[in-house]
Amino acid sequence: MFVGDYMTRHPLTVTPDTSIVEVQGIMAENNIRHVPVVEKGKRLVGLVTRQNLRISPIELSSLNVWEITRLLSGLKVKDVMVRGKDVITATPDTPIEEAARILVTHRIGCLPVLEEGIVVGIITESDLLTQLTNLLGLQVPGWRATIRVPDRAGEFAKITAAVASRGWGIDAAGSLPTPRKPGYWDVVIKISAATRDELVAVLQQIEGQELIDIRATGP
Amino acid sequence: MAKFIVRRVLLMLLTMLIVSVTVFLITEASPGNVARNVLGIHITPEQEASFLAQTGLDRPLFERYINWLVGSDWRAATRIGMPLTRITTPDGFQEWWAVEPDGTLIRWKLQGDDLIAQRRQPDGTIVETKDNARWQIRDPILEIERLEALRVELLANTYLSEADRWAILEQLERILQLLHEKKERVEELAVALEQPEAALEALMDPAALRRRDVFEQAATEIKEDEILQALVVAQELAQSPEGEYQIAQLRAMARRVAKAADRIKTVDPELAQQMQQAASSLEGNDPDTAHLILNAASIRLEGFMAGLSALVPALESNDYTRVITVLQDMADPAKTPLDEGQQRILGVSLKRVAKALKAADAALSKELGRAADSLKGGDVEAARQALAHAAEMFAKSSETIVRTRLAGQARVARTFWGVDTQNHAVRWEKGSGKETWVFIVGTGWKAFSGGPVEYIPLQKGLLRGDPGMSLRTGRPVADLLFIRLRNSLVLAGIAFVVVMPLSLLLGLVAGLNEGKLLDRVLSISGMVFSVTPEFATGIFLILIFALWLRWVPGATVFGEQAPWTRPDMLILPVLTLTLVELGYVLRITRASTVEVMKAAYVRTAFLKGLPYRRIIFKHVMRNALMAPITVIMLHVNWLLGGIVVVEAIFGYPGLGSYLLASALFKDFNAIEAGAMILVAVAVGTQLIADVIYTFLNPRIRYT
Amino acid sequence: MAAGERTLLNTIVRRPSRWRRLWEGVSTIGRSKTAMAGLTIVSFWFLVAIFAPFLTPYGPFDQDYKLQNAPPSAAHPLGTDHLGRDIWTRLIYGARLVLIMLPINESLWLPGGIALWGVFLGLVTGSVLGLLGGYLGGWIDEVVMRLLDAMMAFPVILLYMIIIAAIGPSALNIVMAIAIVGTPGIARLVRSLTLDIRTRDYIRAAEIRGESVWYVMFHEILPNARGPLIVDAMLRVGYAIFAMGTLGFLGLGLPPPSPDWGSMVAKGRQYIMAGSPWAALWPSVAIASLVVGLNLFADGLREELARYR
Amino acid sequence: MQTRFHPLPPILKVENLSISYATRYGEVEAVRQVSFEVNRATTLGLVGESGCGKTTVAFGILDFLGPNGRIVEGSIKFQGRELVGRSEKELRILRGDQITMVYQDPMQALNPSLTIGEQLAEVLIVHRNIPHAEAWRRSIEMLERVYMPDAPNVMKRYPHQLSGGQQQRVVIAMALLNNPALLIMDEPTTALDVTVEAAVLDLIAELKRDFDTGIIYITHNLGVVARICDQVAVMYAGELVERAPVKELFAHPLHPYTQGLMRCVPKLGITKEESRLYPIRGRVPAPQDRPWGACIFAPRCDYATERCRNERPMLREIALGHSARCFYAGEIDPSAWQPSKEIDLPVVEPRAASGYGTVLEIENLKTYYEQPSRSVLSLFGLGKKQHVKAVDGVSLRVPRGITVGVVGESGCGKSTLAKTIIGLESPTAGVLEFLGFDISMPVTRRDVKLIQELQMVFQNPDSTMNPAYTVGQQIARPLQRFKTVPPHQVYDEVIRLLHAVRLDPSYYDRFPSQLSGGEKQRVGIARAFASRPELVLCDEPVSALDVSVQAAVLNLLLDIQRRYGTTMLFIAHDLSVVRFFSDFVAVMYLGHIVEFGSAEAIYAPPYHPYTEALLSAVPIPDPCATQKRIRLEGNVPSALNPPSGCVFHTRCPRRNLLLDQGKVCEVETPPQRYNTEQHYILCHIPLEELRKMEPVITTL
Repeated sequence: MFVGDYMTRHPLTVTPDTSIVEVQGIMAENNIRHVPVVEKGKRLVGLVTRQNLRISPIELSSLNVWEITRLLSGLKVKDVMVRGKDVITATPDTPIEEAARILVTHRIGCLPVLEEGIVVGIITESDLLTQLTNLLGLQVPGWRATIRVPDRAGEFAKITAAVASRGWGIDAAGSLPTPRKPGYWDVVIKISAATRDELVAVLQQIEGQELIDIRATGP
Repeated sequence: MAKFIVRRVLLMLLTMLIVSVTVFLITEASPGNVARNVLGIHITPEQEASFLAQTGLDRPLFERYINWLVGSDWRAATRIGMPLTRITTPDGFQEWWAVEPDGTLIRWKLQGDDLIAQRRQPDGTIVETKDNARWQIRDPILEIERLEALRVELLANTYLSEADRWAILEQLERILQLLHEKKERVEELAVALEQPEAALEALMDPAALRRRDVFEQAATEIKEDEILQALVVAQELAQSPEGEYQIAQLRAMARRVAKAADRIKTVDPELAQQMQQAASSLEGNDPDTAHLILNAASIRLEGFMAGLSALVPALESNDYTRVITVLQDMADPAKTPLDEGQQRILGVSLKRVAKALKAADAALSKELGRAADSLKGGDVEAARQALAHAAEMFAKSSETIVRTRLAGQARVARTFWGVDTQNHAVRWEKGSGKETWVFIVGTGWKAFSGGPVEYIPLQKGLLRGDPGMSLRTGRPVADLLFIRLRNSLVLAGIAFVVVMPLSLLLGLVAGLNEGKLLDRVLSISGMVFSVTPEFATGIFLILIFALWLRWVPGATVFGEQAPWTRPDMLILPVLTLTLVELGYVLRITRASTVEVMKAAYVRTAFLKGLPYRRIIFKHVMRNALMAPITVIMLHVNWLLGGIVVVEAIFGYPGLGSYLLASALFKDFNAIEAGAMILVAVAVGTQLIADVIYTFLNPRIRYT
Repeated sequence: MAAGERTLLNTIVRRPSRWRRLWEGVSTIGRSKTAMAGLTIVSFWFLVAIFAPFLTPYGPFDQDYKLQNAPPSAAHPLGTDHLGRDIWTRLIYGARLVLIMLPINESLWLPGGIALWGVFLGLVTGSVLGLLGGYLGGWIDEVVMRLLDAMMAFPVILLYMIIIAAIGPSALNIVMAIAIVGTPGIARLVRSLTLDIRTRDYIRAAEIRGESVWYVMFHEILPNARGPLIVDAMLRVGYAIFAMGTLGFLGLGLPPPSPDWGSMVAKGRQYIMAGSPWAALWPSVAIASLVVGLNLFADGLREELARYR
Repeated sequence: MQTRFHPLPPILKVENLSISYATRYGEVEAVRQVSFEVNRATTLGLVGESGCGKTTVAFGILDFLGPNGRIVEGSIKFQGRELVGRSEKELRILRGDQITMVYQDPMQALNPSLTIGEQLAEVLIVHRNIPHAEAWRRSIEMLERVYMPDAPNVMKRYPHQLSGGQQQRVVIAMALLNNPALLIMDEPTTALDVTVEAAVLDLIAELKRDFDTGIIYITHNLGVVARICDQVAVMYAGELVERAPVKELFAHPLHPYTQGLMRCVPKLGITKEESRLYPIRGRVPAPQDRPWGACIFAPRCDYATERCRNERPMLREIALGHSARCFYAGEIDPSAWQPSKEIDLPVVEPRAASGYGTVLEIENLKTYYEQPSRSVLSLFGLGKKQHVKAVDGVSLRVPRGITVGVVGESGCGKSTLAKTIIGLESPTAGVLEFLGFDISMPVTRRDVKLIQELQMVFQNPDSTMNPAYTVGQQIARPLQRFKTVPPHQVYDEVIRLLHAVRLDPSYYDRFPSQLSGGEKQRVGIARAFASRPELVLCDEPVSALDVSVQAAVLNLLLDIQRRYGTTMLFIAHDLSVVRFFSDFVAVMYLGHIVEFGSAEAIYAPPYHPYTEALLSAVPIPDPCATQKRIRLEGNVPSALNPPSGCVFHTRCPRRNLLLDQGKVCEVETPPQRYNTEQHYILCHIPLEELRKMEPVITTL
């Protein structure tokens, strides 16, 4: 689970000399919010986001409409972008959770992915959230079961053993410490090969664990 | 690669062999006669035959080719029975010598009836000794045949008195008898023959021999006659290829022509004026104009002068029958029609002849004098009668000469193979009475009764580094050839250095701009330059730069100097050569570039997003230049052709003009050597081109 | 309806007839400015050559001793040479020798000039050699190629010089020399074309019909080598004129007093520095223009043909 | 590919693209209002016959149309940004970096005088500005990525030192070096052998997955489309006539042209008795002859109405993601289609190879070529002589009246075999008898009667006819030469033959340059049959033709063969065509026939391992069919120095079926194992083992 596997390859890029009007158009048309700025050789020199393009009304209020037009048409990406050294980047071998941490801690929406200084992709909040859904198996139809287990070694193995004994496979799995209940973890598994009743029967039999929720999810 | 080069070198040798044979065959097919070219048009058949023998040209083709290729000295050495060697004297001449068993260098010459041996001492001096012991009696059977024939001639001869006839015949019979008896024992025969031959000696008249000398002297004097000289000069010029003179030669010729003009001023002022004009042309380094004028003059002179000039060799050779014929021809109005001016000139000339002959034959001289006077007085009829009379008289007075000659012939011939002083292996023969003509440097042609009768010209052969003698100059071909080659290489080299980068660049530029105006201008002007013959380009350039703008000289005159001493004279020749080649290479480069630009891999390069310059320099150029570079090398042949023409236009003393002159002269040793050099250059450059090509084109390198 | 479609299809498929193709060929030439310029020059010389006697009051050998090396005037539009002969007259009679008549001896002449005959004979021998070498291959090819290599290795001018010096400068001999010198180049061209054409399937088809070697060479291969050969021949006529001029200039051309252009230049050259350049200039211009014209024509033709291939 | 919430915009969006060229007929539109999209990690197949403007579209995307071409209208949006009207400089930055291309003929596309390494590295150096050593290293990595053996060494070689398959790998590596967003492939496998093609197609599929690259794949081969494309766009005469996902297209072709194309292609596994090929009548109109304001396909369409001829249909979506440019799309039922009377269909009945006697008898035939040695010694006739063993011990018996197909990769000796039989090459050894007469001599020394009985149809339509003569003259020549008919009847006979090959008598006076490829091939057939031969060799007669023409020519050949009762030897590399056309099939490898049998027997187990590999490589025009994936390694070994024992052992994927892991194959020549009387396999593996193999192709 590295950035390289989940990033968007061939991201749309612009050059520092692109006019911001054009960038705005590109963003709107392709419904994206972040565009890496590259120079010759796909080397990253900056990043433009929708925020960068927003011009505060105060700045404009003193200008008449012609001056605004001229100002806007003259503005280039390099005038508004986040400069290269300020752009936080990832590499294809960054783990995705690390990427997510960076996004969260810096409160930013995307990470350009660089390989030897060359932009090879971009990973955004939505890419990561997509992977969260994949992690928990939203993209496959089947049964999503939430099981609360004690924080002890070997508890997860019990679940897998129970499932495996019936010849089913776990399509996706994830676990988090139970919120507001220390000492327990909530495990989410996704199974598609069983019927609801079979699954409930098996999971309920596991000692010391509690089946909290079971529901059908899918795309 | 090794295989490739070995193969090409073998092919090159094969090609050169084929070419040398071809040139030999072509020159052999030539109807023109080298002897006439060398000796002038008035030579006698005997002189011609002798010349051909001395130069080895009478030999069969195959033998000549072998001589040329691998030399003739080894064949000559077996005849002579001694090894032969070639040395170079301190003053630069090459001499052939036979080597005696003790290592002494030896060669021979004939002085009167004596064989003289020259021995070269270690310090280079030459010691002469009589060496008559080497004479051998020729095959008696052949001698019998010859003497039988002589007997028939003796009986038929009408110029001899009966007494003389019988005296000679008597001795002849005795000699024949001795020959019949002792033909098996040659040594004895020599002793036995002494007596009858001594008797024949008595029949020979020393005075007659002396008169012979006077005749020759007279001939020499007549030859110095300016009018005749004017004719000779004119004919020399008419025959020699144009643009082939050193300045010194031109000056000397101008003096001769001027002198001749001066001499005939009183006789034929119009003609004198023309010749004066010719002389000034010669002074002004314009032999061609002079040639034209003299040609006209010689036509004017020719009618009767032909007879007069025929008189010279006839007198020279003591050929009384021919002297008679010439005189009779002059007397015959049908054979020598004369207009008024010509009568006057002939009168003056005959006077001169009469004066020259006075010492030798007073009566004859007087009669000729009378003819001259009559001509002066305008009485052509009387003159003709006098001439006819002179012919008659001359016939009578030649009896002693005839007797002396026949007595000389009635002896048994001796023979000897050796090396002469003219670098031939020679078989001398004395006593057969046969006259042989020998060309002696500084003297000219001389007839000898008894002398060399068979020649093997000595040469080492091309394969051993000896291209032979030039017939035109009488010097070894190699001497001049390499100087001329150097001059041509200078010219071609400069042109090449100018042409190559420029034309490749322009061609590339034109090709990259295919279809645009720049391309049109470049390729059409390139085409115009490349297809306009060099001489036309040269003429245009001379008109513009030499005549109109007067920036540079319109001709090159180097004399013996190296061409780079006068760079201003090189400008026009180089420019002419450059323009022609430039257009050609430009066109090839353009075509090749256009083709490469259409190649799929150039499309690939564009679609790889490479910058234009990188595409041109990395992808296009190497592939586009592959064709032109090899084609240029193949084009060296054309370049050589251009050089010949350019050298002819500007009178540049290069290999091309040398070859042209040699070709016109049929100086085939020079042609062969030149052809070999040119072919070696052409094939050699092709080989280089192929090697370059393999390095440019990796496909060939690895397959 | 089906029939209607057929005709529609036929109109699409219908291609021009033979005449139409010829006309297209001619109009192709017309499209090329280069070719037209060349054609104009060449036609000019052909026309003056054909109508030479009607275009001048003089004969080519008429001399006027009073007017030597005269500059252009009304009587002599291009001036006179050193013997007082009219240069224009000699030029147009010279064009006859080049283009329309080949004198065999004093009374007999063949139609077609020296240059044309030379190239034609070269074409015949070159084609035969090239076809033999290219089609039969093997040792025949090897022999032919070695022979041609040797001839090609011979500097052209030297070959001319030796041939003419050897067989003497007459019109027929110059034709021979041009043919001999041209042969290797033509043979190589034909050979390379043959090598290409002989890989085609229709040659296979003829071979498996058991056709004779001669049939394949002359009926199957040669007609398809026509196009490049014609263009090449045109260029070669240019080179032949070039060569004729050069030979004349070097004193190896037609014996005087023939109005040979090259010899005219050679004679006229002697009077350039004396201030009368006309006798050298005009024949130079004539040769240059005719050769350039032929090349322009051939080039334009080749380009137009290549463009729509 | 992982799934996403938000669908990403397409990499390339082409809308209403029209491209025209300036020609002698004026401005001619080669591509007219083409629209399509290419998504990430998907392959769009651009299909159509030659001359339909596929390549023009490809070059149009890169605006590389040459001096006389230009984009008339339309938009090309690459990653949301308009490409039309961009400056050359901006395009240059995109080319080779974001958009790359792979070409049909890799040999031509690589610069012959630069090493592979230089050509690869410069892409990186120019677009990435990195040092040479670094670029070199990355190029090697990329070569390894495309499974190029011995990559570091390949970098130092020149293009001509690589085989065709390797060259194509280099070109693909070059295209992928900069990790492009869009890859355009213009018939990248057309020039390759079927086995190499299969490997390259596998590679392309893998790379698409790994690089998330959008691919435009241009081809005329429906089998290739079925194998690797996700989306298909069908082009006809410069227009896009149908667009659909691949399975949808093959299952429900909507446009009559697409339907017609599918009917033209022989299906592997179906014999001529079971199936028919229905050619589309007419031919693709030249760009200058295309009608405006009408359906462009109307002249060739069986469903065309007055409306089609007067109004131009627009591309409209019929089903989800499935569009067609036809007024009646969706209404036409392909299964109800009936061939129109204008198409000639041969009557085919099954035939057995017995009873009629033998026409051609080949026994242990060997044809070797001498190869000059490279050493200096060879100049003097010394040195060891080497032989190319093009045909090395072939035995074959061709019974009267049937068709024997010969298949194999290029270089397997099938053409040499044909040349030897026809007499263009002399056999080195062996027996060659035709109608009982010895014909092991060159054609020139054969009896004219025998020559007449043995004729040939050639591959390349452009060179099959002599451009200097008219059609009539060329057909008449064999008639005159063999005196098939009296001289005064030659003209009538030529007309009769023209009729036989479905050509109008007006063709008599036409020159080859006025004919299309299919028409030339028809004339070639008429010429071959003019002498009424007993045996006709067909050397790849349809491989250079478009599918619809191919179908027509195949039908014609079948028809003529039936009428004249001619025996045929049919040489081809396309297994489906051979299967369709032949009664018996011989599979050749390196000068040997490794398997021989009736067509049905060859295409079902037991297989020779080579046959099996060939079959698994054939692209099948059916995206739902499954095919075993057997790939041969390496290249065909040189015939100069063929492997010992079984010639196939160096590449045999089945050697492990033997107990000793195939040691015996390296030493001993394999035995002929007879499956049935008329089916043998040349292999060490026992027939029982071979019979256990599963069929290569299973159709759902």
